[in-house]
Amino acid sequence: MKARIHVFLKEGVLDPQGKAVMNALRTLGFGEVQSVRQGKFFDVETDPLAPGESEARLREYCQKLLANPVIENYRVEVLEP
Amino acid sequence: MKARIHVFLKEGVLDPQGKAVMNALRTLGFGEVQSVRQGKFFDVETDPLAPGESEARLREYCQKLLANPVIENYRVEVLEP
Amino acid sequence: MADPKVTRALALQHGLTDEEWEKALSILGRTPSYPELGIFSVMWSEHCSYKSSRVHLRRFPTKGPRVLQGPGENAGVVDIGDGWAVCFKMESHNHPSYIEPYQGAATGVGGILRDVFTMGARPIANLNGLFFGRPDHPKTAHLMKGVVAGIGDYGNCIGVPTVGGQVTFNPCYDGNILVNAFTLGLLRADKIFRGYASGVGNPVLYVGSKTGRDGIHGATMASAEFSEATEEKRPTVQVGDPFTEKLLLEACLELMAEDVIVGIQDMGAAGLTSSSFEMAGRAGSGIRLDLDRVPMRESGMTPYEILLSESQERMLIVAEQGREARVREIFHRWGLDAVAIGEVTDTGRAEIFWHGERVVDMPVGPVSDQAPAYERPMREPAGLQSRTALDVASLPPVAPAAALLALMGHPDLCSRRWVTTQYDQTVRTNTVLGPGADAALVRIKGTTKAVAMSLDVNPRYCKLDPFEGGRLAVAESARNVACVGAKPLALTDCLNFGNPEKPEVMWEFARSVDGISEAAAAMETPVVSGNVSFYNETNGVGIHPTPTIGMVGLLEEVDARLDPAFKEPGDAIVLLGETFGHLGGSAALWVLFGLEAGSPPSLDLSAELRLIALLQELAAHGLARSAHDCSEGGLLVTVAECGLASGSTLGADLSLATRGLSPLARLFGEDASRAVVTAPRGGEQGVLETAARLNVPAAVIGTVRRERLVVRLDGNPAADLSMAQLRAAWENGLRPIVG
Amino acid sequence: MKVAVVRFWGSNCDHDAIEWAPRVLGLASEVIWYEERELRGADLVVLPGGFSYGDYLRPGAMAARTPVMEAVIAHARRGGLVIGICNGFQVLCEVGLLPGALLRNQTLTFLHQEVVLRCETAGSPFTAGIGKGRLLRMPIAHGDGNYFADAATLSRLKDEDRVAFRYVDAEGGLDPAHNPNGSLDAIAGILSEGRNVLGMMPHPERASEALLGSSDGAEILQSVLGSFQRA
Ligand SMILES: Nc1ncnc2c1ncn2[C@@H]1O[C@H](COP(=O)(O)OP(=O)(O)O)[C@@H](O)[C@H]1O
Ligand SMILES: [Mg+2]
Repeated sequence: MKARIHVFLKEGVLDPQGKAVMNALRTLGFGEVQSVRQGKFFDVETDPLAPGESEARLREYCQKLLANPVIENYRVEVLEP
Repeated sequence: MKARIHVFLKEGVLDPQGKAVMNALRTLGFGEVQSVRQGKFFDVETDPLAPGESEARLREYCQKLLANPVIENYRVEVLEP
Repeated sequence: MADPKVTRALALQHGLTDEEWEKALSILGRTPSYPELGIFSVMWSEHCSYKSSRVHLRRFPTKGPRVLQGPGENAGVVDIGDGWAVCFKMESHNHPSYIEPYQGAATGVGGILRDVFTMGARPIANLNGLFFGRPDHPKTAHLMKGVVAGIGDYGNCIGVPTVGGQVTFNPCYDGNILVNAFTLGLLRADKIFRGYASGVGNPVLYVGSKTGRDGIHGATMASAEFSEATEEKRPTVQVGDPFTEKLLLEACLELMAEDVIVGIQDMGAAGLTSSSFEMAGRAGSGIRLDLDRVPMRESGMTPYEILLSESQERMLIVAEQGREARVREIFHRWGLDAVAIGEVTDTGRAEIFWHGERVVDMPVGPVSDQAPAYERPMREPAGLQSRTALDVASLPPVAPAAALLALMGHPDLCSRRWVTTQYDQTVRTNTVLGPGADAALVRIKGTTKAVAMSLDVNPRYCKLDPFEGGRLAVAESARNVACVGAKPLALTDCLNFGNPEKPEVMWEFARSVDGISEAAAAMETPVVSGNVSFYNETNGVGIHPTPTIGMVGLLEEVDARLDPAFKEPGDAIVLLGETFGHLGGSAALWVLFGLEAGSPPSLDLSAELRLIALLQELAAHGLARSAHDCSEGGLLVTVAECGLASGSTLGADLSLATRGLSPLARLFGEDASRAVVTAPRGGEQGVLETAARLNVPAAVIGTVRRERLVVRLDGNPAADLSMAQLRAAWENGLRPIVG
Repeated sequence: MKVAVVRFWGSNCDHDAIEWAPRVLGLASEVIWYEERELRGADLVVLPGGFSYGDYLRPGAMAARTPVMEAVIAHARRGGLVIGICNGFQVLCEVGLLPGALLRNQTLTFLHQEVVLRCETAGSPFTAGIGKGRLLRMPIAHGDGNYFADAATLSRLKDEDRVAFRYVDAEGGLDPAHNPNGSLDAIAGILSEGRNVLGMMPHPERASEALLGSSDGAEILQSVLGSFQRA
């Protein structure tokens, strides 16, 4: 299976990196930029999983390791079964 | 405009973080994981741009700031015009 | 994909000259295979073979009673007594850092750390010399931010404190920044490991990260000028993995505690090729490798690519026969690959196989130690004479206070805090003096000793007179070490120059080597390791000669140390050494008038030696409370720095006689062999008497006071500044660059 | 009192932490490898600073999921003493022994500098011997020390007197200019609900010797020993 997992800061958690990127873009002359939030993503390849099991497994990766529930949310997406 | 930009390491460029995440997942019992590559994404909101201009502008953000052309590639995606 | 056919044209594309191609043909007695051509091209590159510099480097003094290992190994080793030794080296990562500042600088630190722990030493201190273009060059900010973060992140992650260095800006580095990384490690004097592939039948093990296509031809890239065309040919940039390096460090040191290793060397520039050829070459043996056993990160790699890859965090080990299992056990405990990929032979040849097929069969000796060596033509640069002519009398007068503020706030002289706060300075709990002192001081646990380190070079001096510039760099670094009370022991160097095929560059190089040699011999500080970086040149414009010196000294009693900070109001300020008011090549000329002109101060080596002895004696006998060397910026800058170093707001009341010198020359002249020390009120007699006994000129020039820096010249007020004002200028000096 | 220091892959302040108890208290430290499931009778467990697993993914994330941490959690649940320094603090937040998280420094850079800490409570074994209001000098050295917790958690920490240390100026006053990393409420260290687990970003083990500039950090260990002996 091929999948992509997005991990991003929860609403309300300060994102200093995103803010710095926004400021830098504006300084570079891109005055139209109103907000930037930065996150991580993971492209994962696995051995074939039982049909219908993939999403649950990806969510397990997030709960057990990839995301810190205190500050982060995640979204999983199966790209190829 | 709302957009999402993915920035990721070029093929063949070492991804120490992805490698460490893969090893950690396998140690946690997810033996099916074969590879992990880690990347960054940016959720960007801007003032409205001239129609048809958005993608070019997003690419400019990448070239001027968000991506390091020596080791990274990027992909831009307009979510809402 | 089939290998391309090897022809003369392909060899030339690989950077070989016609002569070198002929030599390769005659060594083999046939046309090389494609992997063999790759091997010739990297082994005979400037970077690996030192073909332009070898004949000159022989002039360095390299021996001394404390030298346990001189040049020729991965790093030099010096005895510090009680069974301990220190191992150190400096290396450049200039070209990669210009292309990708963060990764380039990071992998530079990774490489020098491996050079040191491959000798069996635990790295305990890093220093770095950074040379950027003019502060307002459009690329400077980006390069500086990337380089500093890269150096910091790598050293911080590994857990080696970064305790000192140098940052210099000059337009000559606009297109070629320099990143020189120094590491010092600690080891037992009787447990030095070397890069020897000896003992027929002993297994050759590959340990560390897997091999990818990283940095193929990195060594050849470091051996050519930049131009628009090379920007296209950029090789895959190496990405550093400090976490893996930390595991590699721990695994190697654990293994070295047992009798398992015969020889070990890191895979640095030219990767597996140079490590295997050099190890076999040193031992006079042969080596057999099966490339298909090399752990690979990418699929479809060819023998050529595997041999030339510069993937980071890898080492080659020759183990005692029958002990492979132990090596694997220890490396697996640290999560690392350890794979036997070959063995030591008695053939004197490198025989390399790919799935059973022999793809390389070359004699080791002729390729490794009989690489070409050139006596390149040399010529003094035209126009040097006119540059060194300087009419000081024609300079407009300056107001000392304004001049001092301009100097303290200039990027070359201002606070390095923005840089150094990004470096972990105290991990390992040994740092007695970190950045900000004349020399860094790192204690040796279990003893009363500490090791002092300073990194110095003044490129302006070297441009104007490479011989004197080389001597002055050695003298300043030794003086810096003495300022904390330590005895200079030995040095390492990183010789950064332009294109050696230009006779003018070669002349500068040879003169620098002569200057360094003469001073190092006089100071009895042999050169134990070093590095040459040529081709620091873009579109035909080369850098100033920049021979960075890393001096290492020993302080037997760490409690006797001195630091630059003023301590108490009322303390006497004593200037040691003689003032001539020399302005050639000075920071004052550059900062105030934009001039890089005149000749650098001339150095009297015997006066320098006396000053260095005096500083050590003042420290040992507790006669001085602070000491700071008087170098870039001259006397007034030195005094201001002592006040700023105090953290509080101590300044000084200075009373000086001009004795025929202009205020500019008196206050900002840069004479060699001077230092400013303080003594408690009434204690100045002890300093003056000791100085007289050691034949060093010394004079009380004022007292420490609170809050202001007040200068009188011949009894007249000449400057009166608040320390707060000086601090503001000094602390904000890098702000225009880094924000 | 038996002291143990956990060593993860990539820990780099492990040696400093291992030498801490011998230097300050004359007590040996046991070293526990990340794969072990037993703490070998330790009374005080120290999770050292320094880039376990390279700080890849998130600082402390991978160390938090190693076998030894199950033992540390069990030890803490039994009331056993735990100090997490720097990366150790990050690990304690990742496993949930302490609330909140440590985000990237506000400067977005690694920061090494000396800081002044104000001890905010005497109500813990780690601070009883120091006393509320005392000022301590020691270095910080981290890229991710920006303490964050949601509003409810923060007010609980305050209500329950669980803030152990705050960043202050030289006189002991709160001042944003002396909050180096942007931590919420200038928090430098916090206590668990049971007050037996301390996490702090600054490095007391690097400030336990006059030769290195400060010995204030030694007081934390001395306090622990005092409390232990009283108990
Ligand atoms: N890149 C750097 N990394 C760490 N420390 C540095 C760096 N650059 C300068 N420093 C430190 O800042 C102080 C001032 O540097 P410098 O002016 O070159 O000293 P000096 O003139 O005495 O040789 C020294 O203590 C030096 O070690
Ligand atoms: Mg210097």
